[in-house]
Amino acid sequence: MPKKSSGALIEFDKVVAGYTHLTVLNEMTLDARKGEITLLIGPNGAGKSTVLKTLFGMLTPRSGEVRFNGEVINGRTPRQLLAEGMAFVPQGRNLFGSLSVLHNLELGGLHLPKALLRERIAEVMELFPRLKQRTDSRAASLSGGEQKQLEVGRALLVKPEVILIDEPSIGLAPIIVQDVMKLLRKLADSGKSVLMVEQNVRTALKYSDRALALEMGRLAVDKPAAELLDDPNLNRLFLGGHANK
Amino acid sequence: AQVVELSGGGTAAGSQYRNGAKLAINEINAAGGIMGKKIESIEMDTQSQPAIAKAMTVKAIDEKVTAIFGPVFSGSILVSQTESQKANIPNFTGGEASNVTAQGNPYIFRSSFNQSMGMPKVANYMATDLKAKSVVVAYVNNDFGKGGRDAIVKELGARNIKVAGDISTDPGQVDMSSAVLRIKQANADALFAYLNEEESARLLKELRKQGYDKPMVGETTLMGAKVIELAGTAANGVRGHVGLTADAPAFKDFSAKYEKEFKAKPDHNGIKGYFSAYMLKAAIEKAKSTDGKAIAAAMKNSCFKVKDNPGILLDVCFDDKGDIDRESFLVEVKNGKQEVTAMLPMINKH
Amino acid sequence: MSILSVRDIKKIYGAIQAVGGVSFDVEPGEILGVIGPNGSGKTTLFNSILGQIKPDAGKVEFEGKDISGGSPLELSRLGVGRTFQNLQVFGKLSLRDNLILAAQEHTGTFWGRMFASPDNGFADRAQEMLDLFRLNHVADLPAGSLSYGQQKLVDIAMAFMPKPRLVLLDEPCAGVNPSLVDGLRELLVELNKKQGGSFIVIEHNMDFIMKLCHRVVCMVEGKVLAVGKPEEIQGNRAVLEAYLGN
Amino acid sequence: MTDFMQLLLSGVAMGAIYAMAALGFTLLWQAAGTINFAQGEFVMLPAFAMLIGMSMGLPLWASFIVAVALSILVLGAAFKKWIVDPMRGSGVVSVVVATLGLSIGLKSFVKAGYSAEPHPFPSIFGDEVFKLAGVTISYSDVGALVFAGLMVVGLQMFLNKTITGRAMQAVAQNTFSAEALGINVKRMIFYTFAINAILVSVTALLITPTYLAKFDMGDNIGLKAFFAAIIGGFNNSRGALLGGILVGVLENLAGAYLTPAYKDGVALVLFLAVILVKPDGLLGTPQERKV
Amino acid sequence: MKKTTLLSTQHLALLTLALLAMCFAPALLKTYGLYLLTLWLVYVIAAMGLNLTVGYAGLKSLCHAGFMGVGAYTVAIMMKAGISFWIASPMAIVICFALGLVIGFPALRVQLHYLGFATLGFNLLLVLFFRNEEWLTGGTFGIQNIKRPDFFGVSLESNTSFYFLVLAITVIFGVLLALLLRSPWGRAFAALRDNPIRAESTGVNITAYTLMSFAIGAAYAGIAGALFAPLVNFIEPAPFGISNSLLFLMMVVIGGSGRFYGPVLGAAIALLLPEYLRFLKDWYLAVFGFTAVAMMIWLPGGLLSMKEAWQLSQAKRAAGQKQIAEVAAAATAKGATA
Ligand SMILES: Nc1ncnc2c1ncn2[C@@H]1O[C@H](COP(=O)(O)OP(=O)(O)OP(=O)(O)O)[C@@H](O)[C@H]1O
Ligand SMILES: Nc1ncnc2c1ncn2[C@@H]1O[C@H](COP(=O)(O)OP(=O)(O)OP(=O)(O)O)[C@@H](O)[C@H]1O
Ligand SMILES: [Mg+2]
Ligand SMILES: [Mg+2]
Repeated sequence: MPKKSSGALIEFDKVVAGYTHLTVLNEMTLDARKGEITLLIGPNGAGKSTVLKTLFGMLTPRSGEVRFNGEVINGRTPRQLLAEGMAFVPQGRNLFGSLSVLHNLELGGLHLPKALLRERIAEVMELFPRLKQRTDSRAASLSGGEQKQLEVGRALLVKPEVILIDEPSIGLAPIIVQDVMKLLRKLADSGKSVLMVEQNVRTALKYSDRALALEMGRLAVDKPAAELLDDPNLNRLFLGGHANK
Repeated sequence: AQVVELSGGGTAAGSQYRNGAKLAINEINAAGGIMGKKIESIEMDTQSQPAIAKAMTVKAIDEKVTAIFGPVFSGSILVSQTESQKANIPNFTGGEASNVTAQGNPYIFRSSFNQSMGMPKVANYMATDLKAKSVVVAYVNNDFGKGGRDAIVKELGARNIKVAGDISTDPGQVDMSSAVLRIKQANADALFAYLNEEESARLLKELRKQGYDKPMVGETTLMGAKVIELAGTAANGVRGHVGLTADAPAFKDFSAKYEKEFKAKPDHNGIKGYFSAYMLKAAIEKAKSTDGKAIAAAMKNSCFKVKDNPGILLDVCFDDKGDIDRESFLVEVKNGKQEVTAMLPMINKH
Repeated sequence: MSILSVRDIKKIYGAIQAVGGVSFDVEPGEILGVIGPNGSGKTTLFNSILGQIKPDAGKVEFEGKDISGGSPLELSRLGVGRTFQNLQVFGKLSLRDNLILAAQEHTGTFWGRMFASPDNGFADRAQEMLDLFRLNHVADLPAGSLSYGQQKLVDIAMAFMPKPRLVLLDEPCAGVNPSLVDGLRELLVELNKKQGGSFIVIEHNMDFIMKLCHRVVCMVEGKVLAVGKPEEIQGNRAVLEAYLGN
Repeated sequence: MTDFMQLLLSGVAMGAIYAMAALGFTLLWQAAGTINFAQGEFVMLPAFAMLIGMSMGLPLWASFIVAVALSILVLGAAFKKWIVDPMRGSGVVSVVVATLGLSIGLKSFVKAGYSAEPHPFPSIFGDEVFKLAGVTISYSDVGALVFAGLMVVGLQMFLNKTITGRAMQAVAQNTFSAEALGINVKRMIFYTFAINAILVSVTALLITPTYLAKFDMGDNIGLKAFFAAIIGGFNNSRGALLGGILVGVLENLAGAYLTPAYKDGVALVLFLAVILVKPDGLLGTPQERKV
Repeated sequence: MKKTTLLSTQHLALLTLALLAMCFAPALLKTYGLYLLTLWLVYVIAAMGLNLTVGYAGLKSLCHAGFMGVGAYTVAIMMKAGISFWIASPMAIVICFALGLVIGFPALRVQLHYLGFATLGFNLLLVLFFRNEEWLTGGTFGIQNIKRPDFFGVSLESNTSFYFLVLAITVIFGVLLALLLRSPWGRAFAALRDNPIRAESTGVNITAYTLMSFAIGAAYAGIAGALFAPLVNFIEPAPFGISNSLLFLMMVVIGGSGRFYGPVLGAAIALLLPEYLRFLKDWYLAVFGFTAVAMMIWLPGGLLSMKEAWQLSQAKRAAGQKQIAEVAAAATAKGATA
């Protein structure tokens, strides 16, 4: 099996992974580079979220290698990866419902020094004014979009080296989507890396460096984002049928 | 076989009974058994549930036992005695409820007084010794307490003593303050309390706390060793009638042996178990047979003397229903000890 | 007569006025869009109309019948379907069962269903939906194990199973692949044309809303900021500022 | 009137006891999302540990310290490791049944291994009583109330005002995100059970003089404590105190002025009244928004 | 619903075999064994009912022993009054059904442990009623000498004939339950368990189904009680207390809640395992308790989940899936129901 490292930040080398009764990723090979926003797109059920979960140690690959900074990270736990500067914003609901907005944010930055944490929380509140208005409300009482804002804000608190973010635009108003994208862009420009899954493809492509399209657990397209945006076949990529037979 | 409560609500009583019987059986076997044969004993837990008691009884019968000891709880006996009756197997019980022997079962034998026989003695005591004109009755709301309450109320009525209050408590009740309050409010000449040991101890403590100063009278379970241990000084001054007490001279030896063996003081249930085993021995020896019919016949309407059968501890007589008669005691708790103040003779002259 | 008429709905949570007096009508065969910033009260409005929560004030009429205070159950029986912003599927049931379930209570009687055939006659319709949403290959998996987008599609399919006359969709496109978003739009248009079904759609996907809807309501801070044709709303300065950005 | 005050007071003292036991339930619910049907037995075990300690000649306070240490080890660490950890993610009902089995097991274990009989237990406050306006009060009544109050306030502060306390709640509400945020889930769960172990030890120390050390002493405590916890509000520690005292007082009043036969039903009737009017309990926060 | 046939051939064969074995069992057993077998069947009927309420409809009911008590007392009291068992037992079912409707009401307000304790409380009330209303229930003395019924003139007094009566009733009620679960009702119950909010907005009358699941479950307990009374010949409040309600829950969950044969196995474990452990003397209940804990740890989904649990562990090994993904799945499932 070839074990040549391309020098990319994140690499999947013929990774096979999936769930109890189902293999989702079939010898998936892909990579993401430092200082870039890498966009993962594909039909529903193609395995995009599975890629992120595998990367973040929530699924262990059955075969193949996952590398981070050139190091094989198969089998590491989320805690270890967090310590190495990776952060993950999963799809779906991931808040502590009966804790307040402020306390949810605090728990996102448990390991930051107190003063810094306060500063970062203030920054997040600035970015999402809606959260500021609801500082002391229980997270569960927020609207769908407010909850998403809180989740994204919570992950950004620690300014991770690599952020894995699964469909941040779900439920967000267009203005906020723009804000989040701009923020991610700013992070990438400052040398951090972003691996993003999005269905809101046209908007996301505008802010991304590279686009990877998945289809049935395989990498179908790997192109610079700008190129793909102009590709007349863009739509075809989404018609790619079912993830698994 | 011993079919007794080793778990569930009747655990404490059942364990005592079992221990007592075990002690006796070991002694008998050590001394060569009955008519030269060793006794084999099986222990079965009824979980204090009649349905299981029944299962255990039929299991014992399936295994062709000579006699069955227990259960102690009246409800369970009612079920198990129909089975043992069908199989012609003598059944010794520790239960006191009147209805146990009212079924006309020729194979049931008590090891303690029927409540309707013990209560007259208590009532007499309250009427003559205490000269009480009114009595407040506190009882535990289970078959044991309820049966005792019904019996005493009847006896008090017969002696023209007013029942000034009728207070029920729950099995396992922890807080006795409302019960004690009601007792005080009844303002009777004396209190008659008929509860299980644990609850008796709590009641006595609460009576002491609230400064109750009238005579406190009870039966076996109000002044047993366990109650005194649990209630401490609050038990002082309690008096009443007991059928069996580990503190009476006749039981001193037994007490010592029991404590040595089980690291705990025996109570009346322990004595009952011990007595039952020796009683069986006496009956078999009298009948010269291990056949159930013969054993039962040997016991009905007959008396057994301690001088012939030391293990039975006191002279006893059975009537035709299986009710037991023997001497009993008036006792009072003084300085944390039960003292026997008087011996009461058997009710009927046999 | 309008199919749905909403009058002065109010809902207050402590210090927050989630919905502050919203009124509008939906004409038969109309597709109405509802847009607005996060937390502007859109979902709360839906929940108030559908009886999922009890509004503090207001009146709702469906086909001329007062349904204020009605339960979600009654509305469903009357022919009003809905989808949810958050995933709401029957996670342990198979996808097919999810679909059948969504329709089975709409025919026969309560006691009759005790003796009815297991699928109550909806197997074919369920199959139709599975084909339509390209979910055939996962039809017998528990719905809880599907991907986010797939679950979202199940939710939408469920709303259409009993052939409702009015459907309230809460962000149907969120997390759904763009190709299916187009398909969904075509489906809605077709249902609307053929069967005259009416829809109210909450969406943050402007492309979808503007192409699909006959009329759009923009809410801000629990109040209606603007109502009008998609073009009008798109050009409305206030809407641009509060919601769309540029 | 004196009678009434006497009842009220005894009720409050009893209620404080219920509250202490209820506190454990609310803790495990808030911080571990678990319901422990063996909580009564968790109180019984330290009681016996202290009893054994004293029978070996240790003074009460030393036995208490030993009991606390043992509790943390057995009811904290071992319970977490062997029961809670393997059962994470298997649903509340399975955990409930496991703790039911544990309750049967522990009871029978103590019965078979120690004794089936009740044993007296000394009170740290002694047996003395004093009179106030005609009402007899014992020092242990007052002590129980004070301790219960302190424990409730302490726990409430810890859970809501410290970041560790909130992290513990976070773990109970959403283990997945807690893990994704780098919260040390296992440690938080251990804290929860260790605190519970201390709680039950203190409870045992305070209530055993009244309840008596007996293998099945947990039955009664467990049930009443549950009702108390729900009446007060399961997701609020202060609720446990309020609920406990309400149950204690009303039980006493019903026992004295209504019918003692249905005294045990009082907690239940109160409970039903509360959940029908305010399903989250008197002090509980409302449920989360549903859709 | 993929299956078109009612039962697979394999299933049918096993079932026939089991039934045959049950028919020949009395020939091989002594009184004790037969009694235990009959008691087990009675518990199976009750546990099947609870499985409907708890396992299929997801409502945590802890009043089952209480319902069984109502059934038992109904039959006992009516038979004492000279009314035939064949009238008394349908009455027991009807009364329990009605009581189930009443006790189901809190389930419309509260869920999960709240509901569990509301129903536990009802059980407590029922026991207090049995104990205190002596005029009707015999109070703590109970009701004695309950006769076993005749069947068209044939006495079922003997242990064997009564066993066959109970067996026949168990099979009939088992089949009825299976049919119910196959009908749209079965799916509606599952919807109730999975996501009541979604269920209501798809037209599922959650009020009606909640109450029915309670009432039908209670009716099963009622018939179990109606058989229990003549089986033991004696009833008193104790067997209908909360500890037995908890034991019923244990049966359902240990066997496999929401699985048809779960209660059959669960009742066997809860009733027969302690019997087999009796050779341990004083320790047998302790061992039983700890065994139950171990079983739940090993198979949280109940014994019948053994096959799946094994497949799962194999598949998991193959897929290299971690615990945490399970947690994630659980979280999404919870998110979907919350
Ligand atoms: N927890 C799970 N258990 C079992 N199967 C799962 C689980 N999660 C996802 N799957 C399956 O794995 C496949 C890929 O899912 P994944 O979530 O990676 O898709 P996705 O590309 O993120 O889709 P979407 O755009 O809808 O979010 C799907 O077919 C889905 O059914
Ligand atoms: N149960 C509740 N308790 C407290 N506040 C609530 C509750 N439900 C909604 N809110 C508040 O009401 C406001 C409106 O919420 P709603 O969900 O209707 O917004 P929305 O327009 O649907 O937003 P989004 O686009 O983000 O979904 C929000 O600020 C929300 O926090
Ligand atoms: Mg995804
Ligand atoms: Mg919304």
